[in-house]
Amino acid sequence: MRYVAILDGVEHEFDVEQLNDGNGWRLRVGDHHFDIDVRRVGGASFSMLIGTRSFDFEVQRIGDEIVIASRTGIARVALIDPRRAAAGASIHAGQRGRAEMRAMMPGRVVNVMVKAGDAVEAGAGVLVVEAMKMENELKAPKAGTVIEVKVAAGQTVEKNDLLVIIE
Amino acid sequence: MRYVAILDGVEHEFDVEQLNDGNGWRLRVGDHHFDIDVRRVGGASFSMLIGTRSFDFEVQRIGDEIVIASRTGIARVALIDPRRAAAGASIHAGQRGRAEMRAMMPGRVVNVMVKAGDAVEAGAGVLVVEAMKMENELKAPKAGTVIEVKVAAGQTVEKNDLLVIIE
Amino acid sequence: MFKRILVANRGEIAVRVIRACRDLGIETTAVFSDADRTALHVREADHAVAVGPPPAAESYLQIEKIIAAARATGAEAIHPGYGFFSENAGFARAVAAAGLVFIGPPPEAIEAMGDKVASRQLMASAGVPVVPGSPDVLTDEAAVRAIAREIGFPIMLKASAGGGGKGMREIHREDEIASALRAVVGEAKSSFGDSRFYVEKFLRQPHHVEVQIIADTRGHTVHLFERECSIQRRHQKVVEESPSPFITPMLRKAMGEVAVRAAKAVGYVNAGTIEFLVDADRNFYFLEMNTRIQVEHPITELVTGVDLVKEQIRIAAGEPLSFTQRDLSQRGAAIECRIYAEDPVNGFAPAPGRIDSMRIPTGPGVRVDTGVQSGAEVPIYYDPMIAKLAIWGRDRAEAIARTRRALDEFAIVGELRTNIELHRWLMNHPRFIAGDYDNQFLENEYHPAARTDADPMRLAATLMAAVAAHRNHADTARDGDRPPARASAWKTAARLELMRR
Amino acid sequence: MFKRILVANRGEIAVRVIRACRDLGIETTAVFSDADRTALHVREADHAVAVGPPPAAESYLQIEKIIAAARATGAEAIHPGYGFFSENAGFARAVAAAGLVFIGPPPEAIEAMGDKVASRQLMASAGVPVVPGSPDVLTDEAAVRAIAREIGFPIMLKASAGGGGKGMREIHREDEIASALRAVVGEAKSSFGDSRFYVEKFLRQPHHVEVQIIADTRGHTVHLFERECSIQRRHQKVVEESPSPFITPMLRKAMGEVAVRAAKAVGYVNAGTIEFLVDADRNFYFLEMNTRIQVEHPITELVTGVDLVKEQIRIAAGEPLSFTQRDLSQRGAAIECRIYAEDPVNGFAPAPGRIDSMRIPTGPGVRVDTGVQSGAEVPIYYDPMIAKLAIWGRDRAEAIARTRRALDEFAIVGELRTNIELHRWLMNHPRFIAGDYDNQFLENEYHPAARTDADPMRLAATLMAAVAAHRNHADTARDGDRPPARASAWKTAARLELMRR
Repeated sequence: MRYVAILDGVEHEFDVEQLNDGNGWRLRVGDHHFDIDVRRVGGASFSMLIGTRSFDFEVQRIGDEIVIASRTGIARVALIDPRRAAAGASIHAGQRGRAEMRAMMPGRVVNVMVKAGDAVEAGAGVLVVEAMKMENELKAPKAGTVIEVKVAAGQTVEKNDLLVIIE
Repeated sequence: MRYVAILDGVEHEFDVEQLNDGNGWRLRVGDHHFDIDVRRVGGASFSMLIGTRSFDFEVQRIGDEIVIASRTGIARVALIDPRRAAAGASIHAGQRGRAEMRAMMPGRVVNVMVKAGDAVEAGAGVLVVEAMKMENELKAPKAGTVIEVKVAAGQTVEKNDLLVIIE
Repeated sequence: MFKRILVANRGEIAVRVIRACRDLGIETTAVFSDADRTALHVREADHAVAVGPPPAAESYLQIEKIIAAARATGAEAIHPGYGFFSENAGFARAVAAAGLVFIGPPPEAIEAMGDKVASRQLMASAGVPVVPGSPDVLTDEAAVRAIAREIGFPIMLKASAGGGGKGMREIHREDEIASALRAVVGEAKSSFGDSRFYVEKFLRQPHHVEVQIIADTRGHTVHLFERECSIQRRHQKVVEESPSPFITPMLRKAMGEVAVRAAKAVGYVNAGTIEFLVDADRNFYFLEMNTRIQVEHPITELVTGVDLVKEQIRIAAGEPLSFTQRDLSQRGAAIECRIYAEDPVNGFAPAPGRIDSMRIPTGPGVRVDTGVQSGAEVPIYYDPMIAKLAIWGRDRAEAIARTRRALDEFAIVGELRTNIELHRWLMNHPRFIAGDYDNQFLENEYHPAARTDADPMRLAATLMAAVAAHRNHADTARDGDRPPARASAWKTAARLELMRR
Repeated sequence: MFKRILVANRGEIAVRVIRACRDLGIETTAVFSDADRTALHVREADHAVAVGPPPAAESYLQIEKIIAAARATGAEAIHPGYGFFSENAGFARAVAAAGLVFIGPPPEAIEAMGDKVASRQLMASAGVPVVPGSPDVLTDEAAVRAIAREIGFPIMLKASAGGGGKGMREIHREDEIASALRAVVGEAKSSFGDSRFYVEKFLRQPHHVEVQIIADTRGHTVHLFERECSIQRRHQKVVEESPSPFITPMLRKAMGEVAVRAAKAVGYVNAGTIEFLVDADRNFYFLEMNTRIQVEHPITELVTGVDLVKEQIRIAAGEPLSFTQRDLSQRGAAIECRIYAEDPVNGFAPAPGRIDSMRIPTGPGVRVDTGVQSGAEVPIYYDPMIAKLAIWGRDRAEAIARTRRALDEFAIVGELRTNIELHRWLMNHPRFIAGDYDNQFLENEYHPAARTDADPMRLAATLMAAVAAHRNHADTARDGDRPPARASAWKTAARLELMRR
């Protein structure tokens, strides 16, 4: 099966094929191929050998990403089935010029400094959210007009909740 | 539901009823009752509060037993449904006087010192099994006659494999 | 000695105190909010009592509920940990009034050091050097302007009741005063219930060095040397080490003696920390005293061999210190990395959530203190620190190497994000390795870089994702809705060959 | 310094060596049998090479395969760990012949000390006291009888190539000689490929005390004090501690000096251990030299602060020792508990199998070295030791208390059984606490007792089982086929009240 993986904003395209013994996989990238051996150790732990190179991973699906923890850090990989990707490529086209400010973490809105119709400069303070005992001021990502304020002071928000729309 | 639990060879009989919130349970033993709160923490870990007493358990089903690891040690509990227990109570009656020697661990049979028809004394060496680099001599649990020898020297055995029958 | 102690805290410090109690043969009572029913401190304690809804103000900060929990479970003493009630004289008095023992300093010492302005005045009169600033608390913006004009920018605006990096802002220009004041007053009110503030001269690029002291009820006060705490972001410590690579033996001795003098000046009993700012010329100034056990106490334990929490409990039970100043020495070097549930790449924003799996490093020189485990939920209501990695080495170079190794073994996977990569970056930074840093280092130097995809481990991780997806019948492939990506770096075959090396 | 090292071992010692390499910035190659594909040492290494089927003789003991693996992955040196090839002079020579470095002593020193009879002779001539026994190897049962009549029963029958508790039996009566001889010859042949044997006088209730030595290629040889290893069962060490509570400062000095003399007598280089028997009058006798790193090296690391495995690698790279005798001292006390996959209740029979979940203790003073994790399978082919718990305390009492605490936190659940309860029993035994034990202690004192069901934790565990069964729709209840049980102890309501305390 062909995959396109996005890691750190870079696309990698390759074919993956499971070999007969169940643990072996063949990976093809252009003219190159690698034989890899993958074993589940228990829970979310996997051991992978590529030739003699040994890799130890904790693998978890988090939202749209596959999160892989290894000795040198955490990689967040998004996988795309290229046959479907073409169809969905322009979903965001209609949102050009529109900025949605979303909560980066769960917390409580402490202060809202703008209302619908206000003009804001890029970088201007828009609202203050308290999370884990720290107040964080969220700033306008671009200059524009506030289209809608979705929250009020005192309100609790979840991660990714829409807070303010600027256009 | 009523349970009979066997812990360290002692029977405990009690009723367990799940309360409405899903985490609470009511335990009745004779005229006494305890309200307990049980939460799964993740994997095989559970936290239990009985009143203010806090217990932390790792719970695993191993064979016929439920194995519970706690701070003061590992408890192996066998549960019996009393309605069925009565029917099964005499299963072993026909085996009185017969001793089955089984492998306590996986290993390799190094030496067999008896053959069918031999008379053995209690405590006499019957066979030698090597496991994890140590040779272990298995001794006759009772005096009697060797009915059958199920293994030969050099053979690999799994845990609980039947080795020798003495009657 | 006590038979049972209530631990009025949560997270790693509650677990740490429970361990000290167990070492002493003392039983423990944990308290927990509804968000912490299955937290590690509840599971490790012998008893546990629910004290209210998730917000700390409604549970962990309810004096009556905590004292009632102690009474209900027969606890004779209360250890406050750090944060929460640890520097609250009112709580200490309420504990005593209930006939229980507060494991910490006398309420008078908490009060004397808790008010940052009063303590500055007290320390100055005891001959302890202090940073120039407002002689008294200020009440309005105008007063801040006035003192700023007098001592000059930059200044630090600080909550009088503050501590632990909360309720403080640095101000570089007059037009920043208004918003800084609003933030400080807000945080001070919500965190400490006291909105007073004052101003200090902001020293440029100083070192933050603190001295651990401990005193018993028999009049013995000793110090346990220094901790270097200059690796900070937003005035929160991130990495500490002991000994400080910046401090000379002479300076160490002088600071230790001043710290003991400062503690004696307030009739201090139990464990405490005198925080100093040390400027580039190695002048040192009293900053504040923390009248409690510190987050970073393990590195002092590693180099001195003393169990500070056990010693706290012994002192509270009326026992004398189990050592004298002469018994103490620093052996080797220790480093602590605070693991926060936060996203360094995203402005250090808190990033709490579920921990699906957590692998804790072990082996030579490695100590981990944590309040979480696989399956735990890091709640949004409390401090984002989830673990402390404390490493000992025969010398600083060995400690750094072991810290690197332990960070590599530390795997935390789940909804949350952590700052482990920040620590990896730091342990490989030439200036940190050389011991050449001040308290601006992290903010000036740390720019989360885009990872190079030439790292074979990350290429392999990408393959792992594909195999994992394939194992799950390819149902993890997502379609559309993706940010624009650069073209494949793998088309350069040379990079792939990295994996064969 | 080396760029990459092959670790010719498995389990916790392979992981330990990999950690030392990582601390030194050296890459590693692991080797693995088919039974160890997902073992921790494979996962922690940078490279890993399959070397054959599960039996060690077909994989880990294949000289050509190991050397080929080193060549294939560009490793420049080989660390043998303990067991396997660690005391095999032929392997050391083959490594050198392949142009690689063997991280261990010269083959001549291995040979001189590997033959127990020759080493006794050598030590005696160097002025090191030895236990009375046969002056040479014996070849038949008659010779054993003859020497036994000369020195008197009891005697120890030992494989000449033996070590690590394998290939030895004690003999108390003449009619035990035949079966003991069969067992020793069998084990010696299968474990060492050398069936020669000899006899020593069996000292009654001696202490097993060993001295760690280390020597570089520049002629420096130092000792790192003693380890008390008398807690044994079937001649296998179970618990070790340093310092020994039995050894006086004068005796420590004398044994250290003799150990250095013994090492110099064989031109020893790298880490090694001189094992002594010490009788009740504190006379000490050379028992054998282990020409490798020992299982119990962590407790020496904890009290001296030296990383012995790193030092081994440095020495093999030609570097001088990083310390002198004068730099070394013992600080505090350390205890190691060996966690075996075995069943102490069932005659210490090996009890390998799958580990479903494993929680490793952490916190102050706790070090864990292990080669397994949750999900791992403990194979039947190798040593049953799965982990080592090494604890440091400021004094012996603190070390014992912390060991107790860490054992309480150590949870290993699965098919396998472990001896953790044996360690708990030991750490609470008045004679162990008093330091009053010899090498017969465990076998004389340990009788796995029926647990009292008055332990509230065990009552609660029973409830937990019922709740777990109920959660799974009661499908875990079994019927019939049960051993006869005593009547319920719970009918005594007073016992239930224990849970309310």
